[in-house]
Amino acid sequence: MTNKTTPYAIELQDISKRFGAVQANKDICLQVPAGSIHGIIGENGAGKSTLMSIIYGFYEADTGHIEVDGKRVDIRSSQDAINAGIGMVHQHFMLVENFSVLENVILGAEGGALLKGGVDAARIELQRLAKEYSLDIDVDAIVEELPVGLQQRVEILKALYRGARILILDEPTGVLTPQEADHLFRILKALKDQGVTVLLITHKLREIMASTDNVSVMRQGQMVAHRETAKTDKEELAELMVGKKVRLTVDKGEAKPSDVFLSARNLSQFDSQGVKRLKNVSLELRAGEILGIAGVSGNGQSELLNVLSGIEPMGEGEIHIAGQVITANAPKNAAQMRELKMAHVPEDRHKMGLVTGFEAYEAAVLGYHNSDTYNGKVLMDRKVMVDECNERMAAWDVRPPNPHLKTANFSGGNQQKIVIAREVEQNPDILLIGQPTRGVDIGAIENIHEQIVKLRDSGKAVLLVSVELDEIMALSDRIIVMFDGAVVGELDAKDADERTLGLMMANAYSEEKEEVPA
Amino acid sequence: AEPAVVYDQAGKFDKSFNEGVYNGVKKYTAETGIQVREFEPKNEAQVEQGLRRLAKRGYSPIVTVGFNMTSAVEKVAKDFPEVNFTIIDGVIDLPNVQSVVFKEHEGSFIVGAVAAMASKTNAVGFVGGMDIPLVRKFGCGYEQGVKHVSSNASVFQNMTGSTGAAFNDPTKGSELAKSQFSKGADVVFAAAGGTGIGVYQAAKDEGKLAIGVDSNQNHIQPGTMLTSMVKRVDLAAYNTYKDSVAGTWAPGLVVLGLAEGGVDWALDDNNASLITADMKAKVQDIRSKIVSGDIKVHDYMSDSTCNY
Amino acid sequence: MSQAKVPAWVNIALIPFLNIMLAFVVSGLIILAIGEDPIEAAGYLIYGAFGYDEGVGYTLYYATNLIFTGLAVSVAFKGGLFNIGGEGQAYIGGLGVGLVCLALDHTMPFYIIAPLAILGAAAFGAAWAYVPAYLQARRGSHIVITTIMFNFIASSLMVYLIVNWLKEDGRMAPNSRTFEENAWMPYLHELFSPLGIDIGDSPLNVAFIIALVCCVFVWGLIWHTRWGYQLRTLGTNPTAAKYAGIDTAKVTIWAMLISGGLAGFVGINEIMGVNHSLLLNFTAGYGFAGIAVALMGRNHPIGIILAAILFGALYQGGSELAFEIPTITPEIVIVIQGLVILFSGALEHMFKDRIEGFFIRRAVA
Amino acid sequence: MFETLILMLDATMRVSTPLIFAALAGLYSERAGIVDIGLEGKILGSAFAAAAGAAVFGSAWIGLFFGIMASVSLAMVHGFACITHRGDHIVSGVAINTIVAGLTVTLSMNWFGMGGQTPTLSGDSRFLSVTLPFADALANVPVIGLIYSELLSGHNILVYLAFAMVPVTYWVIYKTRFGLRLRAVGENPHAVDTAGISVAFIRYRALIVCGILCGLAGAYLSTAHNAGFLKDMSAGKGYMALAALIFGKWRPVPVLLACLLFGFLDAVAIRMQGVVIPGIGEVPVQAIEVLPYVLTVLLLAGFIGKAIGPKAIGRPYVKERA
Ligand SMILES: Nc1ncnc2c1ncn2[C@@H]1O[C@H](COP(=O)(O)OP(=O)(O)OP(=O)(O)O)[C@@H](O)[C@H]1O
Ligand SMILES: Nc1ncnc2c1ncn2[C@@H]1O[C@H](COP(=O)(O)OP(=O)(O)OP(=O)(O)O)[C@@H](O)[C@H]1O
Ligand SMILES: [Mg+2]
Ligand SMILES: [Mg+2]
Repeated sequence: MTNKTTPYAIELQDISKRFGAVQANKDICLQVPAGSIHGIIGENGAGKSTLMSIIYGFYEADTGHIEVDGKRVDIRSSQDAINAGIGMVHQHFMLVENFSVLENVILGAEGGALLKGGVDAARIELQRLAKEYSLDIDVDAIVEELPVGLQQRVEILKALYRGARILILDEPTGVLTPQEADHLFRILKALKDQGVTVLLITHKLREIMASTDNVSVMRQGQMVAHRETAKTDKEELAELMVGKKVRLTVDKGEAKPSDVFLSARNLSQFDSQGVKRLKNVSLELRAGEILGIAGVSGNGQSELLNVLSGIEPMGEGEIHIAGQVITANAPKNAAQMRELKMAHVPEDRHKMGLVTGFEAYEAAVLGYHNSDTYNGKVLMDRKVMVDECNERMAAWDVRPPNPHLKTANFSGGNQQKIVIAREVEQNPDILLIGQPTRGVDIGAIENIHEQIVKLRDSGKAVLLVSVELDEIMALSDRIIVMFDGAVVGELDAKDADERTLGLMMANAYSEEKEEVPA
Repeated sequence: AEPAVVYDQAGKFDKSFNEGVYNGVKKYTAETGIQVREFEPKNEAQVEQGLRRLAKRGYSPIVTVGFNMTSAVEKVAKDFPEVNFTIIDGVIDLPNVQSVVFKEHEGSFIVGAVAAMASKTNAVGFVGGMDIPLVRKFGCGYEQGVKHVSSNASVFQNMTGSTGAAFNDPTKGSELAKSQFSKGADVVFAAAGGTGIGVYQAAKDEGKLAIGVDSNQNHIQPGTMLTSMVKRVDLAAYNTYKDSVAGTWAPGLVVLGLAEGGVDWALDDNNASLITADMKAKVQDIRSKIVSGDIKVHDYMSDSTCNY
Repeated sequence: MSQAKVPAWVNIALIPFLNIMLAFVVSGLIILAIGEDPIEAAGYLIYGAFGYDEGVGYTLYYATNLIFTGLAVSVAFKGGLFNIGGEGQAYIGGLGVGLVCLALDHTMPFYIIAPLAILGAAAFGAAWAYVPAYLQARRGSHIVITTIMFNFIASSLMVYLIVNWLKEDGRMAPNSRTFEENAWMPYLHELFSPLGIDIGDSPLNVAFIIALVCCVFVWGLIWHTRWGYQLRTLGTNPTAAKYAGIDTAKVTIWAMLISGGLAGFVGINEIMGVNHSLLLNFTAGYGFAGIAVALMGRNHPIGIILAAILFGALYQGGSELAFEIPTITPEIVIVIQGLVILFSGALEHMFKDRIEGFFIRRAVA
Repeated sequence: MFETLILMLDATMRVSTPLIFAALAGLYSERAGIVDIGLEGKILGSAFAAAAGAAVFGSAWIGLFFGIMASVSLAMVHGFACITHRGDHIVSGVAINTIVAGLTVTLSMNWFGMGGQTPTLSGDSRFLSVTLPFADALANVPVIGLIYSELLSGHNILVYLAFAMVPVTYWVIYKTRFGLRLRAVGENPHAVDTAGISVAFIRYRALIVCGILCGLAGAYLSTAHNAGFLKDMSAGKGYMALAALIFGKWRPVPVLLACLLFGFLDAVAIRMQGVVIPGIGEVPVQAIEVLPYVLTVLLLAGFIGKAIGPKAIGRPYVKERA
């Protein structure tokens, strides 16, 4: 650390940051050599995002300072960071959804009072960047109509367009397919070769091992360790993060599938514009099995979950469940589906699964609020709700175990536990579960996976939607792959590997199969 | 006891009859040096509250302005029999209340006649403020006056609106006037408080004639104000104070029409050039016929219709 | 989490107090500018609002209207609906009260008229909210516009009905006839005087009690029933509401019906309680003031009661002030009301952040 | 019939003008994420300041300047509350409307002593109508002549300015850097912030533009359409403008159409009064008066569908994750 032959691309000294009573960062020091990929890991709430936001000038540090290329820089706003050559891809994208890609890219770097000149210049520059880093994109597309993977590409292009030499990525792969993630890492590699320094935050140790040069570990606001990636392994990193040993695999016995609990025939669904989003999907879900739905996000999985759970009306087809037939003319809403003992953990806990303004005990009955358990003759029985919430928080190790804390104030992982506990504890016959571990740290993932398997082993049916292939492969007994709203393949989990699934998800499997033998 | 006045919710500067009362109050104070206690309530509850407070503190006589106060004055007057009240535009039968009402239909008849004489197109207009019986009474009298002079004349009648704001919407007043002009009217009578300002302005802008209301408004747009229908509410207030001092104030109903000088048309330097001697003579003739009873002017409020 | 470190009295008492003080300081400057003594003015204002029993009565009488409209705004707001139509709903609610009283006062005793009138107020107010509610729920029409439009429509409708149908013949003012006394809401001072308690002669009547009952009702409804749970879910996260299987259209419509019904109760206070006849414009802007009351009261019944009393005090104290110092016109009192809304409503965070920061730092240190 | 229509459209132009200014003002504010129910107050404040300025200095232009200054100052108060101090936009707007309603009357009583009115304006202290070239010459040409000389010619400069502001606004919003940032800040202020642009600064600038346009609306009322200030003379135009803004889905051209529709309905209502419909008799004034409102509701229910505003509207910007 002392022999400074080449200056570090970025060096942090004694950065501290406090939010109200929470010490988010404490005396953080970090050195990142130029042209390297540096990983940062840590549990939910460890302070990673905060630290990156400080580097990017989004928050101002309380103490400490930052050096870029050996020179001390005063970063008070994102503009200062951009001027210092720092770019950031945020955990939650910072895009204007109803703008075109081009408009998003030039925002803040328009190059003149009128848009015309800047737009034309950007078009040319984006073409160059696209070629150089294989970041192809339709620059005139509206961002909200793009799949997440491409939205992220826009974020990267934004940073590069501003000439970033230091690129920060906060949990970039949370929403990507393995192929997309691989593509991302190839891009990062190319950037690295051009001398760009990359700071990468991720919960996935596999990615750290595969692509970084160095890794730093944060715990409870502090930097607890720095390692050269080549000289460490997943187990050590996991232990450093959580502070105790963790298992990284799922223990799971043979499935014993029996009765068909749910069967869907030719399900179709149309969006408000009348576009067919779900195309003649048929599937069967049996007791005692976990059926995994794999697919790049945006290929109809969300619509499938919404239609099955009764949130969106179906367009065509029928669902058979618990001896009942549900069709477009005889629909059931989400509450009625729950009565048929179907539980649903939605993909997006903030948008759907929770009401962030509610206290935990209230959020813990969402969807079951009409149940007799929680209601007296007229009034809701608060005591029952709080008591039950207390029990569940203990059972599921929700931290802090405070039923009266606002849902918003739990970390993502703990919010997820509240949602899953709510659904699983209803003892459903069928569990629909979407992205169960999105943005959840390693410790919590282990617990969630165990619970899902436990449910299966007790003879229930689980439909799992996830964009994490690792997760699909680790949990599922049978896997269905979706592409463009339709089912493009089904296979036994034993026959699945990452490559096959990845190709099927890109609907390129059959083509390649034909090529390979030739 | 000291005198007082309670205006209605439009406030003492309403460009209309509250302001008229205010002018009477001013005149009295200027002449006698006696201050008159003023109160402007802002809602229904404050009317009664203010009256009570004044009565409790021994103010007398208390002039109250507008029919909206009738029920409040009635209650308070009952509770304070030693205090004298005068209500303008309202009628209360109590031994300590004087009720002053005006024959607005007579004054409106006169200006209607003037309008008909001045009109070259044989079409005239009327813009009322809020659509209430009192305003319809103006319109009805006006129409009769017009028809008296020219039985085949067209009279366009418009009300500005249905809420209190209709007395305070010059923009709409101006548009209503313009629409009447475009239909052929060339004289417009506004009985619409502040809304009238817009009517007079529109007349001025289009080179047409307008007739003012309540006080003499000829000065507002000299040259295009044909005349004004004056309603001497100032006199009612002034007389109450004067008579009170002189000991001649008496309860009961006081009806002020043309004969009593309570309503009239206004003739001054501002409109002298618009009124020919011939017109003046004709108007005076009509005037005396009304006073003598030869011409009967129908009062809209007597039967809520304008059939004459 | 950070909130926990700040003593409760800071948020509940200190900060609102500072905000109101600031509003009064600015008002004082305006009063100084027109050449009057602000201290004397403040004296009249406070004395007028709280200094003697009759003044308190008036303050609470105004507060009664504001509690109704404040609750109305807040119930809709809890469901994510912005009901600007309180004014019109109150107006039509008054029509309901008036019709019941006019129809029954000759034949029925008070204890039959009163509940029917209350029902009438609620039903008419709710009915007036129904169309905007339906259009919002089923057709997606923007409720802000439709409720504004319905205010205008209500006012025209009332004028039409009163002037053409309900006006008492031979009466100059566009009022209905005065109800018989058995259709009057009893004044509180009349109820108290047999008990030997003199609370001053003011328009304060039983409607105030009804308002307090409504507060309890709304509190229970929103925070303790499953319907309230659904409403709050819809208001904070409509997608979650769909996920939970809540019939959002139905909840929306009911929220507006309840909101309109509450606003309609203004008619009880004004028509049955004070004016004893049906007349024009008795709503006098209470529907709009209710928006400020609800927001300043944080959409919580307790907050709404406090905010309503604050505004009631400004109405009553302001009238006293304008009465005692004639150069201070009612318009200046309106300015003062505006300043209070500005400083304790819109600028509530001005001191808040700094003061909270101070206490948090102290707590952490 | 044709002539009546032309005259009605002529009135439509006059009546719509303040609505157009105010609705466009709201468009700048709301596209930047600031709800503005204070349009009403700004119009009223400007109407007073413009009339007062014009009366004192004898020039409509000086009046206009004062009107704009007053309105911009009010917009800045709104900004101070909503942007700097993250206050509730609606409460701030209500506060501003209330303060202005009282203050204009108070000040005009203190300054002019005419009971809340300013002196009547005439000559140079008012914006008078301008006759377009050849208007008189063309007046007798059938159809075209009437359209040109009655409908297009003979308005005051502010009317033309209002209509010109629509394409200008379109251009500013969609074709300039300022417009891009303004739209972005109303949709996702975080995106703007992380792009290194100050959210507050953009919003303040949007409010300044909003203030200027409301200033024009107010000055039009008191120094062009009318000749002087009268208390409460804005008479709900701010609310109607807001309705037009939502009706027009926050886009310049549809907003213009909404304003014209409201203006036209108003003009129709004015001309329909007292009309006797066979079989029904004379239509009550009130029925005609409510026509614009009822039609608005019907149109909203039938044709316009859901109006979805800028995503970040009304929410104070704080640096937190969404
Ligand atoms: N805007 C904020 N306001 C208040 N406190 C905050 C804010 N952002 C973060 N914190 C606090 O800072 C701590 C660190 O949060 P941060 O988001 O940096 O964690 P993280 O390591 O990125 O977690 P994750 O892995 O879940 O993304 C949190 O526990 C939280 O208490
Ligand atoms: N605005 C805030 N105020 C206070 N604490 C916050 C705030 N935002 C986040 N936190 C805290 O930050 C911690 C981490 O939250 P964060 O949202 O980063 O979780 P997460 O695991 O990243 O979830 P997700 O990926 O879904 O955002 C939590 O403990 C939460 O309480
Ligand atoms: Mg994070
Ligand atoms: Mg996270």
